Amino acid sequence: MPEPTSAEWTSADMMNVAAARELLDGDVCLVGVGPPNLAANLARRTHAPNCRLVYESGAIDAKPKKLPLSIGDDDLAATAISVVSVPEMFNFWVGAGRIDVGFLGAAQIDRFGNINTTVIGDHANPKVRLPGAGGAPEIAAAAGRVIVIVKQSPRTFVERVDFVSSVGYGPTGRERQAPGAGPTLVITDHGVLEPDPVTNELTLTRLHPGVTVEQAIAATGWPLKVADSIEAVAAPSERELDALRNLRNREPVDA
Amino acid sequence: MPEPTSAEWTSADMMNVAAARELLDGDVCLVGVGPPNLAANLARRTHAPNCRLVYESGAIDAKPKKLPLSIGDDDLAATAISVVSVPEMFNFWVGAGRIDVGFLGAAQIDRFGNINTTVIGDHANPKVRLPGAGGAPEIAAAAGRVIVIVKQSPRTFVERVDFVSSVGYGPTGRERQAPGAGPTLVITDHGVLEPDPVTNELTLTRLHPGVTVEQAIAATGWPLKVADSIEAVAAPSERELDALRNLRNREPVDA
Amino acid sequence: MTSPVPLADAIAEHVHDGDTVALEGFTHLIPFAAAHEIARQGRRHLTLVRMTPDLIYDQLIGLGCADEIVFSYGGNPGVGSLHRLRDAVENQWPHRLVVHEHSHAGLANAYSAGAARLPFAVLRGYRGTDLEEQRDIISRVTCPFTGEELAAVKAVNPDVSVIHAQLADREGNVMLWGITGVQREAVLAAKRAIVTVEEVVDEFPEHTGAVILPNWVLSAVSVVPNGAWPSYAAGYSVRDNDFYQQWDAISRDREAFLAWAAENDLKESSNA
Amino acid sequence: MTSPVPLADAIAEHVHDGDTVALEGFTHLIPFAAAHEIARQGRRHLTLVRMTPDLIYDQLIGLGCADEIVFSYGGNPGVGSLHRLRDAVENQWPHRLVVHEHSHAGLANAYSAGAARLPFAVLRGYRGTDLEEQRDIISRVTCPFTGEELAAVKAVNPDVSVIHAQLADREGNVMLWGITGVQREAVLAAKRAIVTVEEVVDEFPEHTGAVILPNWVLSAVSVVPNGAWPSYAAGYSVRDNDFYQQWDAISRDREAFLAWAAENDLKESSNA
Repeated sequence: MPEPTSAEWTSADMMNVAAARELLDGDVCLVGVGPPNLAANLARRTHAPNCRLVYESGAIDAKPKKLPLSIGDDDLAATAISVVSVPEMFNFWVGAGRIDVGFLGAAQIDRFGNINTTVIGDHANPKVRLPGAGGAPEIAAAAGRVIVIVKQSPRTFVERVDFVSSVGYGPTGRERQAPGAGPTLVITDHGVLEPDPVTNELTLTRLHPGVTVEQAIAATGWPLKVADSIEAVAAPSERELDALRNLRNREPVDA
Repeated sequence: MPEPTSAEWTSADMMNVAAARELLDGDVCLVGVGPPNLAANLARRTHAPNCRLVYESGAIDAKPKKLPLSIGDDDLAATAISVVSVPEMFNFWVGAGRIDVGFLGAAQIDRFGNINTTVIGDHANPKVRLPGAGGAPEIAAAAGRVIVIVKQSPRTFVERVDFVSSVGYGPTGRERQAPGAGPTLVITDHGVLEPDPVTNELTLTRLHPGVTVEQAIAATGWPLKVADSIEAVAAPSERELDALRNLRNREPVDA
Repeated sequence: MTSPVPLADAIAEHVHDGDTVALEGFTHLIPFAAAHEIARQGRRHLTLVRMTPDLIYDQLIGLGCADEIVFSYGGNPGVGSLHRLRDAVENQWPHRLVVHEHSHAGLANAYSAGAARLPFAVLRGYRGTDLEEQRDIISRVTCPFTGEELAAVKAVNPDVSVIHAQLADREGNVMLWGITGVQREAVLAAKRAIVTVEEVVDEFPEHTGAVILPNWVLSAVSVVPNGAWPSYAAGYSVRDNDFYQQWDAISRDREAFLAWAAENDLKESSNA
Repeated sequence: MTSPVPLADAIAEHVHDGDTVALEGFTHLIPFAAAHEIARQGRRHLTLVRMTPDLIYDQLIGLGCADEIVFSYGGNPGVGSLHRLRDAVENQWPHRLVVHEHSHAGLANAYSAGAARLPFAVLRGYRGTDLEEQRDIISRVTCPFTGEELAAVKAVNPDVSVIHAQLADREGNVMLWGITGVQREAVLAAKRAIVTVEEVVDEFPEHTGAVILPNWVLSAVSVVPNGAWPSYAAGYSVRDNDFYQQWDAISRDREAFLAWAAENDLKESSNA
């Protein structure tokens, strides 16, 4: 599988930058470990300085000076407006629909945005035991927008997930019953997929620089639906790449 | 209705002292406004200095220096080990059965310890609108011992309460389903009533000094059951009366 | 929401005739100034929600602002009756008042369910009481694991909740401490929230037991020093127990009450 | 409960073979020292409950202490897999591990229900997931007011909960602050509770967001400075991120893991 890159940036950089760009200034964003953490903090350091970071550990409006290495870093509690208990976080904040944007990862995702982070194989006797659901099922159910960040490959983008950890639009795309919007964007290292407005089938709508429709199709385990017009994603800017590098190097922002 | 008194103390003093004596050192006691507040603080200043006072306002292990005038006095929050929200108080502390002793008052009480603090007459169009249930239904349901403090009269001790605000042992004494013990003592200005171990009918078991069985029967709106042997309650001691007077005068205890 | 606004503006914008309004504060931090502003602006047909109606709702009920009340304990703490509440319920003065009645645990959990945007909450207690006859707000639910039957209360979601707090910071975040009652839940259960505060500070101090509400869950913050009188704000004022006593005489008599209202510029609302 | 006791005594008295044990702490204040003492004393057949098994349960599982696990996210935060957990589930090494699996919201609410001594809790989410196939712990309940169907989780009530906190006072009351996770609920849901603390003080300082647990809900307090390493105690230590990285290599290989256990005097339990 070809990895689109340039001299300046990798496909992983592009994925994180594309995710960061989706955050609007003022959004309340629930941040998980890994790429979401990078993307949300990147947004805060670039175009969305007033993006509000909420961590499921209980930190509300955290303003981490360095990229946190876990969702429970002391820096998060120390810089948050308020720190609440985990039950309160899930009941009064996530479940109540106060999150504008939730980020999710996936070990497997199907064409209707259903996500597996639990097991490959059978639940009782799995071939691969994955970390599990964590906060994802409730984020998937209740956030205003849900952005999935995941590298695209036929092993990950599967016809049918082994286990539904978080519900997208259900087995046939029509079973969604939760109050939140469901996965609104799937951002990969190839481009962006969005649910079809009618059928909810994930559809390729944007491509990262240097990636072809054929590569995206080849990286998908089902016959990928492609939008009539594909938007070309702008390459990461110098400012975005600088901020990303600083975050990865855990350089502190000026107070 | 004769009011048993002496030169030294009134029947109301005797009622408060008798209630205070029921608290054991170390008891966790949920304290409401009025006589319970007086009785619990009296116990703390006499024989039960380690009695733990919990107020439904959220104050846990409050050590008020003066008699609080409300259950939400600043002195309660300022001297408590911990102050919790009202939902937490009722869910994690009262409802969870962490209260050893709950005190209740009553506008009406029937022979099976069911309590009315809501209305005289019909609920929608009452003759007298009383304050309502407050924390009582859950205290009645969940406390290890429930002590009712109420002056005895035929108007209060009625065959059938107009409205069940808090359940004692149910309409016939056999309907109790809650995890707590139910009313274990009813302390009046005449003496003490206890539920019959078999039928749960409130039975006169103790008399305050100077009060006769006949007076207690006359002060009861149903044919009062009287125990075979009636215990004579000891008159208030000097120490008890001193402490009671100091509390009523809102004199602070030494720190 | 960032800069404080005058209380009159906050009430004018966010409290409307016919709204379900919760003014919360458990003995401590009762938002009296906001209630008086609601009365001055002549709001009518309100459904008032509050665990302890206290003097604050006795006043609004007497002034004719309320058509319905949702509550759990309607006494004057340590003093006796709320005479305006009683007069409304017993004698329909100044007009009929519909009563929806909970226990403390019931209403506290109804707010919590509202704050979680759940339609109901489960609790112990209530069972076998006549309060259960209010089937529209109190019901039963069976545990799917044990078969045990428990009480259920319908969530409360006010159109607007109003609280008083000690502090706001420059960004409009709010901090309260001491007895914090059910204020967090009342604010989070509401569509809109108004907070009056004692003062605005650059930096919040450390206070064990403090509740902090971020500015983005609030609609308006107004600076109203002593806005909780005759209740109190820990660290700023003490409870005016004498006024609670005096209220018994003021409220017992309709004429005395109306005279008090007129003296306090609250007449307009009652006769609007 | 008033005076602190040695940790070995606390574990010996309150943690028994076959117990359901919750060692809680969400990234912060993870009670590693207590877990190691449980292993040293050779406890077996435990049901381990914890939202994030983290290294602490990876170690106990690898040492063979656990027969069952109840959890909601089993990764090494920011690093990758918990290899001992995976080896137990995928390969039954050192023996079979039965998995009961929640989401964070589900397990947090299960503790809350346990703390309230309610048999279940209601929440949004879960619906339509395959997690619902675990019918013994996840079910549905219908709102008696609206007819809406919601998720229900069975309450969790550990035999013993263990947490690490910053402070105890002379009476054995306990204070923790920073990210306080689900510790209050875990302690209140348990039959018995053990707390290790950084130090004992005469008077608690003011800390916004602090949780205070009165001594009468605790079974034992033990003074164990740095008892949360390699996690951290805000104000006392920082997270040892390097060890979390190193654990990946240690835990990936059974021999390397056993060598680490032996070096840390944890071998006895695994081969008892």
